[in-house]
Amino acid sequence: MILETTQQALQALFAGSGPADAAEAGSPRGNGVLTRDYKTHGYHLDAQVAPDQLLAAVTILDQAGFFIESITGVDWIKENQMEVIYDFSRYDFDTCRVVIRTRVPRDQPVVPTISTIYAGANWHERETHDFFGIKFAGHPHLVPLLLPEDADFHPLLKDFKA
Amino acid sequence: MSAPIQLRPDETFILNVGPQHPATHGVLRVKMEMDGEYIVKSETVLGYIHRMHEKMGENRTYAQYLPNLSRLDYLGALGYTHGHVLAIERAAGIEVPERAEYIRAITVELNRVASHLFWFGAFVMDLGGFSPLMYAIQDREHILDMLEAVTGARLTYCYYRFGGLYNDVDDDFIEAARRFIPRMRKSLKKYAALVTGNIIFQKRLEGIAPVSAEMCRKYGATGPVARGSGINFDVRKNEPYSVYPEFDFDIPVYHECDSMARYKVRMDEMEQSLRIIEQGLEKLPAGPIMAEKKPKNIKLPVGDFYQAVETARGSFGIRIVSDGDKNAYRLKLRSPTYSNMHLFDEACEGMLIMDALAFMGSLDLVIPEMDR
Amino acid sequence: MGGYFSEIFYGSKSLLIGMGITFREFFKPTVTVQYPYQTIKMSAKFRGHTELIADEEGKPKCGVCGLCERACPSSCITLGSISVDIEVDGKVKKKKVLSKYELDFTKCSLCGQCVENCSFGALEFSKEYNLASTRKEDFHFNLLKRLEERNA
Amino acid sequence: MSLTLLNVIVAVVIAIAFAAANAAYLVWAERRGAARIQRRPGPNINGPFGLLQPPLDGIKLMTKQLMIPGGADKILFMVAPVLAMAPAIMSFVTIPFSQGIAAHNMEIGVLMIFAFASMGAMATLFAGWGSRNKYAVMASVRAVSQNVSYEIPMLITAITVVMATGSMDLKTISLAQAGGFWHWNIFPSLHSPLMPISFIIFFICSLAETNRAPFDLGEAESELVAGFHTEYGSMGFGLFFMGEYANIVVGASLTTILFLGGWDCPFGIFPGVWWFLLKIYILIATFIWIRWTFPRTTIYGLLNLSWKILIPISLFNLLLTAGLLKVF
Repeated sequence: MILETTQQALQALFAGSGPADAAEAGSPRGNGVLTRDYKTHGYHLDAQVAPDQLLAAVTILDQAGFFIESITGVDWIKENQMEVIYDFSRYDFDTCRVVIRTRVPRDQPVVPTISTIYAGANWHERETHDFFGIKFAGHPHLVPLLLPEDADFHPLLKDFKA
Repeated sequence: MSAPIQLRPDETFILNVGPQHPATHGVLRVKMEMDGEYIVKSETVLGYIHRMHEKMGENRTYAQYLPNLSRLDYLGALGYTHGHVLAIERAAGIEVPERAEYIRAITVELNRVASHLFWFGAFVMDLGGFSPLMYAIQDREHILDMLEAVTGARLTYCYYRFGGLYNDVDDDFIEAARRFIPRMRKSLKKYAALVTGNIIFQKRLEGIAPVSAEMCRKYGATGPVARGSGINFDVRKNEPYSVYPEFDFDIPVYHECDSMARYKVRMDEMEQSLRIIEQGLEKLPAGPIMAEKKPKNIKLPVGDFYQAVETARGSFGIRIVSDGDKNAYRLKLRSPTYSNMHLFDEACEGMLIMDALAFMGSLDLVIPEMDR
Repeated sequence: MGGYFSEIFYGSKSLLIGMGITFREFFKPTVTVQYPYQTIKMSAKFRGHTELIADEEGKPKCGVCGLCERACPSSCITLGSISVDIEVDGKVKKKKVLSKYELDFTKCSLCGQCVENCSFGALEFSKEYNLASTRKEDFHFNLLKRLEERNA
Repeated sequence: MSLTLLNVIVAVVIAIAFAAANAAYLVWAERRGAARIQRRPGPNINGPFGLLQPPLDGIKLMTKQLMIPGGADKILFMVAPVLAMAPAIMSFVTIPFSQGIAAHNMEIGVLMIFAFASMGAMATLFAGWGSRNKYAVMASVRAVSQNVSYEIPMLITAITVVMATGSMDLKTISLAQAGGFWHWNIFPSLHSPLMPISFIIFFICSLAETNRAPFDLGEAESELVAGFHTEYGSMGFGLFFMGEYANIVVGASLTTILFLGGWDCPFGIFPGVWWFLLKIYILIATFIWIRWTFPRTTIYGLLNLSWKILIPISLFNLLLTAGLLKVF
């Protein structure tokens, strides 16, 4: 139930840019919404959005009553991109896990903060900033959380050498 | 019991609770801005025991990463290793024999009872009562003995393997577990009379530290914290995994949203876990404990895999981004107390420090799990 | 007003119940083990640090394949081998023989990967648990030497 | 003159020795008792039944360096532990252990003991304020408000007993209850039918006055680290510790004298000091038993208990007793 409505709502974000690129052949894949096989992947919806669509996408989930599971990053060094992954899930029995991802260039990793929508994103974003150096524009307190407060390194970058 | 606070900022002082403080159960630091005994603002500082398990996940093969998972939460380690092996099995498409899954469920539930017992003792000790901790440890010791006889370790188990188990359980274990259940039920009655019914205890918890369901959602709180706020969410029921659909058990939910509700959820959960163990022992099928078709060196297909499990502290998630190699490209651990603790800063504003520390106890923190 | 008195009544009653429980516990026997004076036997599957298993001649079964070294998550195993000539059916063959097996127990996490991966069945867990020392070097075990000491 | 002086000196020495020995061995008893409740053996290595533990602990504490934290108020910091111990010892001077065993009998013994008991709050305040530690300050503020609010019901209850007996002399109060347990103040009499409740109030107040669990808010070790004595080590801590136990003995003695007939035998035979000691040690055992059973109250729960429950009831009791005394 919620799966379809959320999918439609997220799909609407890409209404201007033609049909969703569900082809998955090209790598990196284009922006769009995919349904995934829950049995193998463990989540239902996989939406890749542009950074400026992020707040709109997260607002849709917020209004639909999703809770935030986690935020994390992936460093795609070969493609010179950085990916931020947002996990959402539901408390009710209408199980639906939604993954929102957005990609930013590696040399200028800036995405808008969603801590204005989900207060709990605060720490997750700080953690992602710690590990990847991804900046969350508008974050109220973007200082290292898990790393020492004077840390200027980002250990999960693929070119990080201890 | 929170009174309205109106004061000038120059009347407050900063109190550093931690990194070494009896109430933080580890190396957690909370910077509290205090007005007398009232908390005006608080900021939690993490990372004192951060070990970068996620980077280790990228450097080690999946099998080599197994021991790491039990170092996250030293009280309920099996739940976390369960999540890891399930994630790998899901991604690699390994079929696990039924007996192995039953044993996993039994041991995870035993571990959950052990974890809740220790939490119970530590929580009452936070409130100043010392003896219940010792009683809880006595009961927990039986569980640790049983688990030691099976897994070979007492706290940091490395028992589950991809596709099965490290070794099979024997009749002694089954016998010991059967004997344990009625004994534990008796103890739970004792705890109910000694602690839950106690007027001092009730006065300290009832109506204290309300966490609304909406707040849980915004912060992503799961586990007993969410269930104490009236949210009927348990990964074992919401997204059934392993053999949990085979068991008949309830998810205790309380709607009071206070520290007492969180306490009662955990106390009831122990009883439900005992029910699961009971049924598991009853239904335990014979058969192999290791999958027959299992690659020696596990490589996952390219892709992005997520597995959530319900640990003693809440929903633990593991996300594996694989590029087809024998170790993960990216491995993210979503730890439940990380989200649960996050709401502390907002929820404790205007509280008395002793209520706030009782509230912190009711969140069931395990710092290594939070800092990873 | 009625609530006031009933709260006092039920509150006092709950306190007395609690005291009754601790009073009964007072007369129950103690359950602790007086550790340095008493010890307990470890269960059969207890995992201590690893030990080499000897064959019938008292030599380690190990064939120096190095699987344990590679499987170890924290690389705490160091192997060394020498080749010796042995006669099998009248022909002289070269065979690798274990000359060094060092376990850095300070790094070991007792996961059991080495024992599981051993293709010769040459490793087992010891039952030793009261290991304590103030020196780090005491935990660099020379398993070969330990095996010889056990044989002796 | 000189004989009186000598008398006083001997009495004070005996009082100090009694207080110190009690304080030391009550620590042992508390540890053993707590251990039994928790099904552990407790200290059992040093000496038979661990009986050498207290002197060894004492030696350890005395050989440690006394640290004064930087920025602390040195005078207050040093005075506080002494102030914790001294009033407790002074109180022993006036306590009659038996017909003939009392260091110095005074006609206003009750008043004197309460006067000294109030000084305990000062020790806590000095320690908390002087040690320049936020936890200590918070704890001492708690402890003082607690002591102040529990002194009121305690005094009111004591006044009830004094009124019923007609004397403030502890010896007279004891003697008035002689001749079997039915004469004791704990049991309701014509003049004061609510005496059992008074006894419970007095007992609760003496728990609170001595900062014992469940009212140990001044220490509150899981919240305020170690409360007002966070910064104390060495014998400074030792004196606080001994002061606490000496105060317990004083509290138990006072309860015994006011309510349990002092050295009177329950069945009217062989009255003597042994009955007195038996009674106070039973009371102390109850103190220990309570401590290891209950969690700590909150500060507002504690104050509510005093102001909303104990004070109204004790006031009512006082008025009732006063009225009944007038009528009969």
